[in-house]
Amino acid sequence: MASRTIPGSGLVKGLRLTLKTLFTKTSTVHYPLEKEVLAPRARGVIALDIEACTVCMLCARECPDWCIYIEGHKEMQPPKKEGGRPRSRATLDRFDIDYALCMYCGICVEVCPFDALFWSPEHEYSEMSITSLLHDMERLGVWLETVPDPPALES
Amino acid sequence: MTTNPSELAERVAGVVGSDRFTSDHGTAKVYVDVSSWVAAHQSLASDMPFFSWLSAIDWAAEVAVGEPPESDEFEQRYEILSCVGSPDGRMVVLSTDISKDQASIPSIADVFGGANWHEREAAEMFGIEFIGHPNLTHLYLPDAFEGHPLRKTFPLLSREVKPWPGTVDVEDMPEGSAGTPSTENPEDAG
Amino acid sequence: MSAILDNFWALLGLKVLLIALVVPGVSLVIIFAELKISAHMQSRVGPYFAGGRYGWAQPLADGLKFMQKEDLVPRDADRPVFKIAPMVVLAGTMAVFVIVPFSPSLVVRNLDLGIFYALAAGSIGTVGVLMAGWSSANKYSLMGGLRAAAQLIAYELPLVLAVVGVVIAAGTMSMVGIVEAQAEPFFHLGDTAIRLPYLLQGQFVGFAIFVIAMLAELSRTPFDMPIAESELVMGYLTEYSGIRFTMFFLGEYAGMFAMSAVASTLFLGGYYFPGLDSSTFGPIILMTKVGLLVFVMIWFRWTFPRFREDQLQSIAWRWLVPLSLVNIAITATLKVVF
Amino acid sequence: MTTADRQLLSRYHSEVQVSVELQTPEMILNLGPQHPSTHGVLRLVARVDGEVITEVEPVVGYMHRGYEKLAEVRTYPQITALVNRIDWVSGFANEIPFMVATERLMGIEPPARAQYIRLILTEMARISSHLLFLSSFPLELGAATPLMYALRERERVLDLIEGLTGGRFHPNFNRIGGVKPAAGAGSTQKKVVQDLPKGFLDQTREAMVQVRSVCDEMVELVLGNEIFQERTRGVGIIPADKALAFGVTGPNLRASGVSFDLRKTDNYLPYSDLEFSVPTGDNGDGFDRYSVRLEEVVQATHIVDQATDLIPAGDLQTKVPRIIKVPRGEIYVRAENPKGEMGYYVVSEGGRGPYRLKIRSASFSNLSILPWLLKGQLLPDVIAILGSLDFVLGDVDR
Repeated sequence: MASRTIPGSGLVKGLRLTLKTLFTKTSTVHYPLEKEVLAPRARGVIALDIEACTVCMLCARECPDWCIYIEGHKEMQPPKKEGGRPRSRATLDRFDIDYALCMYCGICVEVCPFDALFWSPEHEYSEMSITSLLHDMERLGVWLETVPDPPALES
Repeated sequence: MTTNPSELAERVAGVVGSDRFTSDHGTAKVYVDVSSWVAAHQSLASDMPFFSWLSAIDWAAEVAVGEPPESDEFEQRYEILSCVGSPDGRMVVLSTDISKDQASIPSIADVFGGANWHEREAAEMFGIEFIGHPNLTHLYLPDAFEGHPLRKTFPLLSREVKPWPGTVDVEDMPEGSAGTPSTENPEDAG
Repeated sequence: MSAILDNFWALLGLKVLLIALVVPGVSLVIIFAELKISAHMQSRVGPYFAGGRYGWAQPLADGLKFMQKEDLVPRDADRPVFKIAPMVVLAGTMAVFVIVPFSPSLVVRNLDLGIFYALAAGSIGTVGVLMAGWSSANKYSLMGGLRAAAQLIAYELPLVLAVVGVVIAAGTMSMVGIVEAQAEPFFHLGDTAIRLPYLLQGQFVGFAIFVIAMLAELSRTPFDMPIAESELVMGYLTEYSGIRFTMFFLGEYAGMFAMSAVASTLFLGGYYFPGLDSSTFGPIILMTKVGLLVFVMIWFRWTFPRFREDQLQSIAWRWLVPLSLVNIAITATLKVVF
Repeated sequence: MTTADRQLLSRYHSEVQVSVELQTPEMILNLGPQHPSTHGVLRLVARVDGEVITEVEPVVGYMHRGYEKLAEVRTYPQITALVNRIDWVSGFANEIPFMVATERLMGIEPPARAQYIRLILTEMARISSHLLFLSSFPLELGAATPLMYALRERERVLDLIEGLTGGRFHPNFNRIGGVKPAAGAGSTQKKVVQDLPKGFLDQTREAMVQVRSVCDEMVELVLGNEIFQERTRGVGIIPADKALAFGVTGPNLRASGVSFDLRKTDNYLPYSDLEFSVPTGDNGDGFDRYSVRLEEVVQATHIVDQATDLIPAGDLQTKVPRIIKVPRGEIYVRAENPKGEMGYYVVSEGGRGPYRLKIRSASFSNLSILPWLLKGQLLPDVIAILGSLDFVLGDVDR
């Protein structure tokens, strides 16, 4: 069952290809020195706009993994027009997303009726301990600056 | 090129010798009696040699998981489904019912080699006994696992252990604001 | 200084010390070459962090990392055999350097049975591999060891037979003698003497067989069944860690250096290059030829898949051995006729 | 000696050898669950005589996540986010049959543009899954270089998917009734339409040219290589009737000579508007499985080229109620997943989640043929056969 044909053409073609690649430029990005530019829609981390959130719990309800923890309370706001009666408004006490559980499906960003949640391509937030993957309100607010504006669309 | 489902269902019903068949939503389904389960598969094996899958449904009134069936005039049973087809695209689902207390059905593992694993999975998930199966041992679950997970009475423990995280101390949304109908999570509504 | 030079034992100690420094040094260079060349062949960059921009210190970093790793010995392993195995393999490889001539004078001991001794010393490694495979008390290692033993023995024969062709042509077995034989003019074109290495003096088949057998001896792809990562995890090396693993790892690359040095001496004219004075440029010439052969080995490794066990054996017994016998016959008749 | 005789011979080979040689006791060898070439957590308990496997028993279940039970406590939109994790190598292609099944139960039809975007993303998932196979199979046999070339071009396809949907493996771009219309439900987010980003179509055509060039490189480096042919010809032959009986589908079945491609027989996506050929092998060994998949990648690039020309304008999702309740009914829809036939039997009782969801995954059946296939094979061949079947353990264990 020795090799029937003289191992000629197939092997040589393979050798020629590897030699050719040896002298062509490499296609890899030297990660820590050069960083790749990510697509604007890339789903890296969820950013929270704290003012916009009205604690309606929709995102926490719709999340398949139950990884959004929300606590809020009602506050009396000064009336918009003077003489109007003070309006009660729900404000956030706690809005944590546990990125150890999150599967980046984006249902929470989808379902939020008040534009409070946005996607940002940031992805360098790995931690030493898994408990610190629970991002609290301030941390989610910090991500807000990194949200890029959406890409232009095909005609 | 593939015959439309209702014709297919009718023809298969004729071959198999049963009268009840449906083909709604494009899925040809033929109801077969338990006694002629293996015979039906044997008669179909020559024309439709492709064995696709075999599984079961647990029709139960009280459910520990999800919502119970809408209509309540249905008979509590296990429905065994097996799907066979042919390389030119024809496909039919054969269905039979077995009662819950003595849940056993002859195995078709020697008619279709592929049914071996499918039956082992259905056996361990529903507790159905397939008579004549070469080795009816656990396929997925560890040997020491008791209980049959896909039965409706088997609770999904992860949802019991961890309460829903959105603990609310804010009263419900006043109906007027922003008109956001609440898409309740199924358990809460239940 | 001259006291040291003419005292036999001191000279021998100096030469052994020289070998003990040069061989690992060159092996580290070969490891780095393999890392970089294989990377660029796969359009990636390879190591570039260790030691400044080009990652030249990567082999050193690996070596140090392995040395400070814990040196495990499996509980029910055959402890003494487990511990000695890497040393046997390394000794087998180092022993070959006794006869490799870097220049007419720069050779540890110019034995007149040179190549015969080298092949014998080279095959000690087989025993070491079998010891490693058996003593690791792990099924995969056992299979790796058995495969290695079968393969190394199967390819010992073509290796030796390929060399016989050269020995017949050169008339002597001493390595320096073989290089001198290749330095004589092969034929005359007008009045310029044409000196050719044996490769060009009709020993193509011999060289091809030697290279294939060499790859098999070092169990490098396409013959790396004993350390088939995808089947036997790491073959007979599975249970080794720490400094013992470094010995095996270094042994493999030192083996590449040794075998390609022997091959270039036999077939490519060793330290001789027409027109260059061999006593001064000898080592450089030899190292370039070794570099060429090492590049070919790296090139093969990163292009071919590996043979299956029985195909590997059938190639040895049904193709290489008969071919080398034919090669010997032809060389002998040509030698007698001309 | 034809390949069929060799397969037969190797079957007797194990019996003959046992009787001739001295009676060495058979060794039980555990391949896996941590083994470098079992594509995930599969354990083969093999009775080994020398290097010949006399009897093998695959142990599965390490990756069992209980998808069918999870589906019963979730709403339809939540299941769409879960379902592409079954066969995580071809993420997008898993969702298609579930989407089409739910839409047919609800009696709605996604707009043409959404169907075309789904078709393009499915074929891209097929290219990415097959490219991973084309590179990891030679790795099983010892050649490490094809891996780098194939994955280099696969990154182009994944970047395109990420540019359009935001995710590389799990795009989560499917919505019931079409494709994700807007970035969110809020007032400003609704205006961020999730249509094709600028330059997507040209970059796609460019990427397809690159993918075809890497396919030629694979032919040069792997298919033409005599050692590769030696290792895969006549190894792990699956005859057509055995394949059909065990429910083997997809490229594995087509390599055995049965040209059964769901894209031609079922109309779950507008494949009928495009023309492409279905490659089939002749004797169903490792070599044919490799060349069929290689040809399928080339066909997929042609499909994507035609789809990028024919894609109509239009909106991305039909009118769908905010809370999705599927009327009562049962349906079985299957699609040509890169690994084979992927089907969902959805039983709906009118609720917001399915009453029962049977997931028919391709690798489960492809793997059920192993005990028959591996009897009497050599150990290195077992690894070659496992590699050539191209299964993913998530698909097997659900």
